[in-house]
Formats: sequence, C-alpha cells, structure tokens
Amino acid sequence: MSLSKIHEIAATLENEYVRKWKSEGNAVVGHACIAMPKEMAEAGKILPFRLRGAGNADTSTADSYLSRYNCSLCRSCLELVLNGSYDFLDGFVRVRGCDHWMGTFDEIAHARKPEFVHYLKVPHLVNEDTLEFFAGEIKRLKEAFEGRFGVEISEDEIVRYARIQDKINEKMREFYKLRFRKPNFYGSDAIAVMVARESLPSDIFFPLLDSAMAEKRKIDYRAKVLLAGSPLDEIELVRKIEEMGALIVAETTCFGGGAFWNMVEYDGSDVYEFLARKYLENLKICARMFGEYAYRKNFIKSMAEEAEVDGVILQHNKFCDLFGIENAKLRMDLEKEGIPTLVLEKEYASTADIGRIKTRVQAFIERMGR
Amino acid sequence: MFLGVDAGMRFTKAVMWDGKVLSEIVEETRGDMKPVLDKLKNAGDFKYCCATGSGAELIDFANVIEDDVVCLAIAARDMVDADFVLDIGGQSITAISVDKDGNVIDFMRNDKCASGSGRFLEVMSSALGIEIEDVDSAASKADRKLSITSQCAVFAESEVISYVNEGERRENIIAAVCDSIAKLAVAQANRFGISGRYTITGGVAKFRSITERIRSAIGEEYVEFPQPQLAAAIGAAIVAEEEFRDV
Amino acid sequence: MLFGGTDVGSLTAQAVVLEDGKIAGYRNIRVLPNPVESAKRVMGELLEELGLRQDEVVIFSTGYGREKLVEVGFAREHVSEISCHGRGAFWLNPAIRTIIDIGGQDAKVIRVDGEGNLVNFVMNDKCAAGTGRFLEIQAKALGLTLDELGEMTFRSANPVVITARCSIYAETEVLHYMQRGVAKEDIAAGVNRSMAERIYYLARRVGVEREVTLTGGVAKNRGVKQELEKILNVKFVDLGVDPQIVGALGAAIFAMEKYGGE
Amino acid sequence: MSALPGLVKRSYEMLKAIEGIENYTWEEVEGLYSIVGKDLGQSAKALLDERHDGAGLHFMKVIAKHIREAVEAKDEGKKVILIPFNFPPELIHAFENAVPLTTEVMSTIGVVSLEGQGEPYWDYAMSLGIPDYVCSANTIELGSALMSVEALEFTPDAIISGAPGSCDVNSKIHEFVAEYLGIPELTIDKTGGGKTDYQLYRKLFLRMVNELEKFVGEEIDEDRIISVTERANECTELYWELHELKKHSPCPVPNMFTLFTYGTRFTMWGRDEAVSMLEKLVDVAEKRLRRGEYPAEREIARSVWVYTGYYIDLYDLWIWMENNGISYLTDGLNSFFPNQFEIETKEDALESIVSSAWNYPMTRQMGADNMGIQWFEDLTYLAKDLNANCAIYCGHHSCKQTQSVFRIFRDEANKIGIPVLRLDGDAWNRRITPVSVLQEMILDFVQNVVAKKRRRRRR
Ligand SMILES: Nc1ncnc2c1ncn2[C@@H]1O[C@H](COP(=O)(O)OP(=O)(O)O)[C@@H](O)[C@H]1O
Ligand SMILES: Nc1ncnc2c1ncn2[C@@H]1O[C@H](COP(=O)(O)OP(=O)(O)O)[C@@H](O)[C@H]1O
Ligand code: SF4
Ligand code: SF4
Ligand code: SF4
Repeated sequence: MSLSKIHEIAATLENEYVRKWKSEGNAVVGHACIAMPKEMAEAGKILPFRLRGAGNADTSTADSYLSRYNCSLCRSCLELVLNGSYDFLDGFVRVRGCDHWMGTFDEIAHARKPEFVHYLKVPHLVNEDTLEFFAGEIKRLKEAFEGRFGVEISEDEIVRYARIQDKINEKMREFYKLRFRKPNFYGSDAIAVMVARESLPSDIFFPLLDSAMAEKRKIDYRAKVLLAGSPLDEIELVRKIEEMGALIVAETTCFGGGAFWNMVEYDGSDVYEFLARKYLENLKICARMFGEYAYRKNFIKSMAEEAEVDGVILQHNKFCDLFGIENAKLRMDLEKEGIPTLVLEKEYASTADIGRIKTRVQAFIERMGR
Repeated sequence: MFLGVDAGMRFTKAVMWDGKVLSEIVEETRGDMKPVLDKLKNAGDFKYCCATGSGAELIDFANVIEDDVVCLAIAARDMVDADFVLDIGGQSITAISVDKDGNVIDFMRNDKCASGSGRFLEVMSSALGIEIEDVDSAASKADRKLSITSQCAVFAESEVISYVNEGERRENIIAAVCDSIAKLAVAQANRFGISGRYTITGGVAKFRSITERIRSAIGEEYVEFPQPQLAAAIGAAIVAEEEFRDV
Repeated sequence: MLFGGTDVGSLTAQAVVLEDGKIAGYRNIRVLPNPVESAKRVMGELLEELGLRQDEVVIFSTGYGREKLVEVGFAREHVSEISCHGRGAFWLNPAIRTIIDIGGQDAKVIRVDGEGNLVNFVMNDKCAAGTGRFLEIQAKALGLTLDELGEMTFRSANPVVITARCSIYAETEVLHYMQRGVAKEDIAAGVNRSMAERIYYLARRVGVEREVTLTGGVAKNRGVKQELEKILNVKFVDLGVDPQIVGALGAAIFAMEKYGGE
Repeated sequence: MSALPGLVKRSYEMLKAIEGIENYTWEEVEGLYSIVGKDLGQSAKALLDERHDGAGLHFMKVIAKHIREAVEAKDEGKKVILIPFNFPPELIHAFENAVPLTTEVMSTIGVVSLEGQGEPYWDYAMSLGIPDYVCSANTIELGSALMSVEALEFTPDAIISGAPGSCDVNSKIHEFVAEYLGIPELTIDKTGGGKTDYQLYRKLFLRMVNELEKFVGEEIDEDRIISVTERANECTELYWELHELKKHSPCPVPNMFTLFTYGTRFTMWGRDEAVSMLEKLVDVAEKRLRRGEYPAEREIARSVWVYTGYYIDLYDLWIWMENNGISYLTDGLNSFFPNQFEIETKEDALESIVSSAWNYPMTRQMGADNMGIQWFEDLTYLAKDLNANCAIYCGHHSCKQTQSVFRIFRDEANKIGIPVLRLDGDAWNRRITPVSVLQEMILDFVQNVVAKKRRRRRR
C-alpha cells in the first residue's frame, strides 16, 4: 500500500501533501542539490522541493533559453518551470550544484522573474575556511527565508528537525541493508522512495517509508548491480534496466545512498557549524567536490562490496560534464580492481533510445557471467 | 525576364521572373553540376541573373551574387509582406527579421547540427520507407504521440529504428519526426524572438505537418508563402531585376 | 541435434543452423520493416532450403526484436549481439581475442578470454559517424555502390581529409570536393580512412589484443579493412565465413551450449 | 599503439628553431610555408604576416621561452607546475625553483604545430572515455598532456586548478589529469562575486601559496616577488595603452594582437619578455596610427568576441577578417581588467596577485553571482569603450558557461543596439563546423546586419 503511495507521489509534481502543506499557509521552495539544509527550511515551515523533470523529454521552450549543450535534466526542469508546472513553488534556492544548474537558475530568473531566488553558495573544497564560509551562507539563507516568508527560524526547531532527519537517515540505511542481503524491492521502488523523500515533509515521509519497508515483493533477477553517477530519478529507465535482469540493489548517487549513507548526526554543537559540516562534508560524494576523487571511489567500492554486487553501472546524462569525466576515470579504476563496470550515457527522460541501452545492459549481464 | 537561382545544399532552385514567377526549375544539387547548369542556361532568355545560396559561385553565368538571407528577406516582404522569415532548408534553420523595405535587420542560423533540417526529414522518411511526398498524409494518420529526443540526426535515426522494432506504427513515427523538426524550428524562432507577421520558407515548409506544428507553437500572425522552396530564388530574381535597372 | 540463430540488424538479417556441431547452412537477407518478420522470413527460407521443420530446431535470437521473438514463441531465448559476435568468432577460431563488429547503426569492440567468455566491450555512443550508415550516406553522395566504395582505397594515392564528424556534414564535404573536381577515388578513400580512424579510437577504450577479426557488414568494405589494419597495426584473421553471419552463428552456438545436453 | 608524438616535445623542437630566427624576408616565410605543410604553414604565415611587423615572431619567441623553461626545468632540478589559463603565472615566476607551464597555451601551440591540429588529441581523449560533449579546449588539453606522458617525454610535477567556482569542466579535467598521473593538485575556489567570497578566495589562495612553497621546498623571496609584480605593473600599463589605441576607428591595432596579448598574459606576465612583447605591440600599433595604415582599411565592422575566436586551423581567420573590413577589438579571454598595484612588501605583492587572479577572465565572469549578467556587463562595457558595433558569440563547442547564458546576453545587447551573431563552431576543432561555413556566416552578418550593404526602398 505505502509503496504504491510512494510511487504515486514520485509520479506527480504537486502531490496531495504539498497541497495540504500550502493550504496551511506554508511555503514550498524549489532547489536542485543535496547541499540544501533541509532541517533549516523545515524549521521555518518551508518545504524544500527538489526540482525534477518528471519524465518530461520535451524541452523545446527551454532550448531557446539554455543551449543544446546543457544537461537534459536541467533543460527538462527549465521547461516545466517555464510552462507553469512548477507554479506551486513560492520561490527558488539557487543552490550552487553544477554549472548547468547555475545557468538554469539564471534563465529562470531572467524569464520568469520569480519573487524569491536566493543564491546558496557552496564551496567546492572542504577545509576550515570553506566550512566557516558555508556556515555563514547557511545563516544568510535563514535570514533570507525569514525575510521573505515572515517566519522565525529558531535553533531549537532546527535541531528538532535535524533529529528527525537523523532518524530518516538511519531508516534509509536499514532499507539499503535490506536490499543488499535478500532483495525485497526493485531498484525502481527505491528510486521512487528517494524521489518521494525530496517531495514530502519529513514527518509524512518517515511513517510512509517505515510501512513500505514492511512490504515484500517477489523479485526476479540475473545479476545484482550498483548504480552510480549523476543524480537519477528516472523510475522508468531503472525499470527497463531491471527488466533485462540487472537488479539495482544500491545507489551511490546524490539523492540515493549519497544522501544519507555518510551523513553525520546532530552532536550538540553550534547549529550552523553543524549544518555546514553535515552538508559540505557529505557533499564529497558528488563529483563537483574537488580533491575528493579517492573518497568517492572508495565509497562506491565499499558499497559495492557490502552489497555483494556483480558489477557497477556508471550512468550520466548527456552533457553532464562532472559525471561524464568522473565516470571515465571510475571505469578505469574499478575495472582495475576487478569490478565489472558499464558506462551508460543517456538523455534524461528519453525512452526512445532504450533499445541501445538494453543491448548494453544485457551484454553487461552476460559479461558478468550471469 | 530575370533569372534567380538559389543553389542550396540539397536543391538548386531557379525562377524565371517578370513581376511574377513565370516558370521554375528544381534540381538536386549534385557533385557534377554541369547538367544542371545547362538546364538553367536554357531556361529562356533572361536579361540578368542573380545567384544565391551556398553554391552560388557554381553558377558561373550569374551576373551578380547575393546572400541568401538578403534574398529571403526581399521575397518575404515583396511576396507576402512578412516581418519575419523562418527558413528551413536542407541543412539549417534560419530566422530573419525584415524591415519594411525588405532589408535584413538581423538573422540567426543554427550551424551545429543537421538534425531538425530538411535532410534529416529525408533520412528519416527513407528509413521508414515513406516517400517524401507522402510525409504529410502519413503524419496525419498518427494516433499516438512519440518523441524523438536525440540531438543528432544519425542517432535520431536509430531511435526511429528502435520504434520500428518495437512494432510502432510508421505513421506515429513520422509524426514524431515532424514534431522534432518543428520543435527545433520553434526553439530557433523563440531564441531569435519573433513578434509580428511571419512566414515559413524553404523546402521543409512544403510539409503542413511541420508548418502547422510550428504555427501552433509560435502564436504570432502567420502568412503562408506560396511555393516556399522557391523563396530565395524569387528574392534573387528580384535582386537581378533591381540590379539590372540600376546598371 | 539442431540449433539455430537469427540476427536482425538495421539493414540485413541472418540465420544460421548448426547440425552436429557444424554449420549446416546460413542465409542473409535485407530486412523487412518489422524485425520479427525479418527473422521469421530468413530462418524460414533457410529451413526450407535445408528441408527442416521449425520445431526440430532450438532457436536463439539476437539483434533487433530479439525479445519479441521469444515472446511470440519463435525463439527459445535471446542473447545480446555483443555476446553473440564474441562467441561466434571465437568458435570459428579460438585464437581470437578481439572482435570488431561494425554494422549499420552500431560499432562494437568486443574482447573475449581464452575460453571465449566476454570480458569487456565498448559500443559507440558518441557519434554515429563510425558506423556503416556513415558509409552508406557517403557512397550515395559519391554515386558509388558499397562494393565500389571499398575498392576506391586501392585506387587512390591521395585520400582527402574528411573533417566533419557528422555524417550529414561529411556528405556536404564530399559534395564540395566533387564540385571542385577532386577525383572520386580520393574522396572515397578519404571516407574509408576517416571511418577507420573513428573505430581506432573506439577500440583503444578497451584495448586490442591479438588475434583480431572484423565482423559485420563493414568487414566487406576492403578499404576500411585495410585502413584499420594499418592504423591498428594488426592483420585481421579471416574467419572463413560471411562476416555478417557471425552474430547469428553466435546465437546458434549459445543455443547448442545450453540445450545441447538435453 | 601511439604513433603520435607528445605535444610538449613537439612544440619544444619547433619553437627552439624559431628562437634562433632574427630577421626574415617574406620570401623566407613563403619558403617555410612550402616546407612545413599546409596547416602549420598557414598559421606560421599568418603569425609572420608583414602587417604585424615582427610582432608575431616576437610572440613565438615569448612562447618558446615559456615552453623551453618548462622542458629544461627537469635538468635544472626545478619543479614544473601545470597551471590553467585563468591563473596568474607571475606567482610561479616568483619562485626560484619552479616554472609554470600553461596548459591551454601549450595545447594552442601544439594545435597549430600539428597537421590535423588538435584532433588527434581530441580523439585520444575520447579513447580514454572522455565524453564528446566536454568542451574541446579541455579535451584537447587533457589528450595532449597525457600523450606527452605516454610518449615518455614529459611529466609535470604538480598541477594547479584555478577554475572551481567558474568552470566545472576545466576543474574536472585537471582533477582527471592529476589522478591519472598521480601528481598533487592544488586547488582554489571561487564561490561568488561578493565581499565574503573574496575573503574566502583570498584565504584559499594564500593557503595554496603555502602548500606550493612546501612542495617546491622554497619560501618565496621578497625581492624576487616584488620585482615580478613590478614587471606585471609595467605590463598592465602597456595593456591599457594598447586598449586606448584600439579606440581609433579604423582600428590601428591588428586583429591578432589580442591573441598576442593574452598569450603573453597567460605565460610570461611579470617577466622582461612580457614587457618587451607588449612594448612591441604598442609600438607597432602606434606606428600604424601615425602612418594611417590600418589593418582593416575599409573597416565596416568593429567586433567584440564573446568568448573568443581563435580558429587555430586558420590563424589567418584574423587576417581574413581584416581583409574583409572586420576589426577584432577584443574578446572574453582578453578581459582581465588588470590593475596597477602599490608594492612594497611580499605581502603587498601576494595581495596584488590574488586580486589579479580574482579578475581573470572566466574567474571573474563565470564565478560571479550571475554569470550572464557579469558576462554581459563586462563585454558591453568593453564594446562601448572601444566603440564596437557588433558582438560575435563564439568559443569552444559545448562551453556551458557561455552558451547557457547566451539568451540573456543577446537580449541585453539588443537593448543597447548591439547585434549579436552566434557561431556554433569550435576554436580548436574544425570538425564541429567547417571554417568555410563560419566565414560565410560572419560575412552574411557583418555585411547585412552590421554594414547594411544592400539598401533598397520598396517600390
Ligand atoms: N521532392 C522532394 N524531395 C526531397 N526533399 C524534399 C522534396 N521536397 C521538399 N523536400 C525537403 O526540402 C529540403 C530541402 O529544402 P531546400 O530549401 O531546397 O534546401 P537547400 O536550400 O538547403 O537545398 C529537403 O531536405 C527535404 O526535407
Ligand atoms: N557488399 C558490401 N560491401 C561493402 N560494405 C558493405 C557491403 N554490404 C554491407 N556493407 C556495409 O555494412 C553495413 C551494414 O552492415 P550489417 O552488419 O548488415 O548491419 P546491420 O547489422 O545493422 O544490419 C552497411 O551500412 C555498409 O556500410
Ligand atoms: S550531483 Fe552533486 S551538485 Fe548535483 S544535485 Fe547532486 S550533490 Fe548537488
Ligand atoms: S546531471 Fe550533471 S550536468 Fe546535469 S544537473 Fe546533474 S551534475 Fe549537472
Ligand atoms: S552526426 Fe549527429 S550530432 Fe553529429 S552533427 Fe550530425 S546530426 Fe549532429
């Protein structure tokens, strides 16, 4: 039951809970990166909603703003913003993720002139100086929220929500371990869970996840695979991959395992320092952070080992620079370690090219000796 | 009589002009252009000839050569009184804004990718086994919306083949091809900014299944160009006439 | 025991039947609009020729529509083209370690180990320029048949340089050269060479280990073949069969290996 | 399998020969042209063109020295630091025991000196699995760096990445190279265009300097860095003199001088070579102005290029433009807005370098809070200041940075009456769009939109 609810939420943009949230006079802001400090937003009754393309491959209006060299995920989201699908948002936090997103937010600001666009600057390095800077940035965001939405965000509330996040993260780890051992879920279910998490208030999401985890599905597969690479919310694509027999039992993508696996818990320290540490250090799982390649490689490797996968699929959207380059290097290194690796370059939300993807996945399974 | 020749990437078009189109020639642009040139030379007695298009210099008997954006602008103003032209030819899409005298104000052309151009349509229809003349009627029989997303003409072809292999109806696929060309043209038009009366020219404008999709997306005042593939050639003929009177 | 394999590509479809571990016969046709029909037709024709009934043969499918063929009960199982080309070539000659397969829409470089198992592969996902389709478009612009296109390499001393990556722009380049009066041989040889270069860089991604063979329709283009040998510094092993049937053969071998013990 | 030579050695050999050249006649240039092959010959001919009055040769010598120092550094026990173009080389020049090698400049040179230009390196990068949509500047740079290593010719000791915050691709490629070669990477980061961003940038920069000192095993000497930054000041003064000269119409400064300026800025700034190079540029341009000899005699278009227009396989694109009445006044790469600094101590000198780095092209605009607007403001400022009448939008194929904000740029430029042409070509890879197609577009644009060549009145 809950699992189908989760799939339903993942398939709609403005879900029923968002509507309810709004009807209670609360705000919803769009953003696009896991560097967004969720608990702080929620502490101000502001729901952070991650932008996604929701299966939209038609980007004709967006293409006249962004260029065709821009990542299809960004173009797809921009299209939805331009055609009003995201009008339920009360503003945007332009979190510095990758360059494509920066251009996208600039175009959103240029074309739609939303009332609230706040730039959350996120450094690309982790050290004392950048942590201090980022703590300041988070504080600036808090002030911007307070100013725009007339709320007051207390440190106590932030801590309260941080603890809820801790609980969710713990639950997510449990969920992953379930999938590693004796898979009860398809990867496509798991992706729906991730998407739902990014589209719901945390106190709605938690019980939903809890009861979904109690459900059991009959699972058919030939090989167990870990999915890494650029952020992935395409449930349909994952379903197609799994139809070929490659069961996705773990993801290290930023909204997948990357969003909670290594995230630290609240330890009683200064709230802003804590948030800076929590989000910036966790961000090392993303290819946008420099000097942390070894960290990412090890993260993928150790999760692959723990999940006892047969191989790793490194996917990225066409025109994604960060993960396109990262994946080239990862492929070399993982293969060297004896982990079969497949690089998949794809157009976001496009199912037309599925034939070629399937051929590759099938050959990959055959290659893994399955 | 004046001869206007538009030596395009795909087709060489010519019109014999005397205030209106008296006759026309459309021939494929080939590696060996001699037979085409012979045919043009024998088209009739003309006083002056203007050539345009990417192969203009191949028209060795032309008295004058003019840029195709100029010819298109003139044709659009003089023939249908349009402020904007969206030209979709064999290899590119060009948006042009035109002043009231038929001069170019500004233009924008995509030069990167062949997808979205006329050649793309040809490659696709041949992959589907649909004659180019039948594209419109086939597309009108579509009953399901598909999308082709590849940025690349050649890969788009393999998307098309994927659809074929999934047992999709050819009518639906060709409609998707028309759609994708229309989308690229609309994106180009929007990027350029069209506000006012516009027309669509070039060989691709012959296909209603494409022009109608463009029209419904652009929403400005549209005026149809009669014989749109000849537009640049007509413009060239008018240039020939004007030059002749000046000389 | 009888085993069969079908392989449907973008341009051609093949069928192979194995009897007692030997090739009993094969067939190669142009595709029909529907891949399932293509497979049924080519296998049907072959079986008729061999005087066999379909229910006597265990068939595996590969290529386009391979899953559909299993769904409709024509084939028992399906295997990817990549594995099939690898297995087929290795079966024909166990010294083979690298298979370069170039068809109409895809180019693949396949590596197998000493037992013929797939160890790695790459498939073009960058640009279509390194595929048979590229050659078809250029051949048409040059007014040559595919056979003639390949031969031109041997008649040219000065191949032109084709710079465009895109098939359609390359076509324009070819036209330009022709209009400027450059000899057809030189342009065609340039086309073949540029094709070989694309494949070379694809091959580097998985590495090329000897022995190496070339399969797929483009293996019939002698010009591309020679250019590739030169640039890879290898001599392709001739498998002794029509290079287009290697995929279908591989499928038949998989069928034999799986159900041969029954 | 690699039949190709590495890029470093190749340029080294070629440029070493050039360093020996003193005076040359046009016949000799023609002779050279016939020997070295078409592509290289065409580039050499353009560089050595008479209208540059020897500045091209001078420039090649500057670059030759830059590369020679790097190649020979090994023998002298010095460390070679690979730096990106958006990093002030004067910092490395301040070290006794380290020499910079600017990757983009390296690739540019290699690209000119190779039949087939950068394409073999591009292909090489593809063979490593680098996606084809990564901007060619970076792809070719990576391919050429790694190929030099593969050919056992040359390995850098460390790499500085100055692009995080302004360009992901650039930074990512540097990371790839560092990881691939197993050499240390020193990174700075720009978070935005504000005050706190500057404070962080400065801290990270100084942190990086510190690490560099440790790595090289030497503390920067005060006198040395002061003398380097003083030279940088001299260069700055000359840069602005040249800028002033460009305001004349027709423009007395040859198109190619823009390349010479930033080529020098990215390699030898702060050295005597740079000072004399810029002196030469100013001198040639002044003479032309005095004599009334303009490179684009019948100047119909005064263009500012957004981002850059160096078509390497046609160095003579610039000459071609001049012959067609098009002046190339400046471009994005040349927009580094250098400042003069008061320098008395090592600290002053370091502060001045941080501030120059902050203002570097790409860092300045792409690392701004809103890159479209900053890009527009800088380029339109220059366009107005230099009295330009059009902008040409071009650079590397699939450069997200510039392409994703093209719409903003064009809308704003149109508001102030500057028409914009967008080219989808690639500065380093002619496979993207053939140069002839680009030339046709440029001509169509300047003649019809800018110069409004044909004026007719409707009957
Ligand atoms: N009878 C036809 N045969 C082939 N293509 C046609 C025909 N009629 C229209 N077209 C379309 O027109 C395109 C060529 O348009 P045109 O404006 O003549 O191009 P160009 O000027 O570049 O040669 C073709 O690529 C095709 O899509
Ligand atoms: N007789 C031939 N001579 C040279 N090249 C050929 C010949 N036949 C086919 N080809 C090449 O092979 C390609 C088709 O290869 P094929 O393996 O049949 O493709 P697919 O598997 O997609 O059907 C064509 O695009 C063409 O380039
Ligand atoms: S991939 Fe990285 S930058 Fe992009 S959303 Fe995820 S964490 Fe943020
Ligand atoms: S997929 Fe890549 S390019 Fe696209 S938004 Fe994510 S990091 Fe950026
Ligand atoms: S091959 Fe494809 S991507 Fe490349 S330019 Fe042509 S149509 Fe575009």
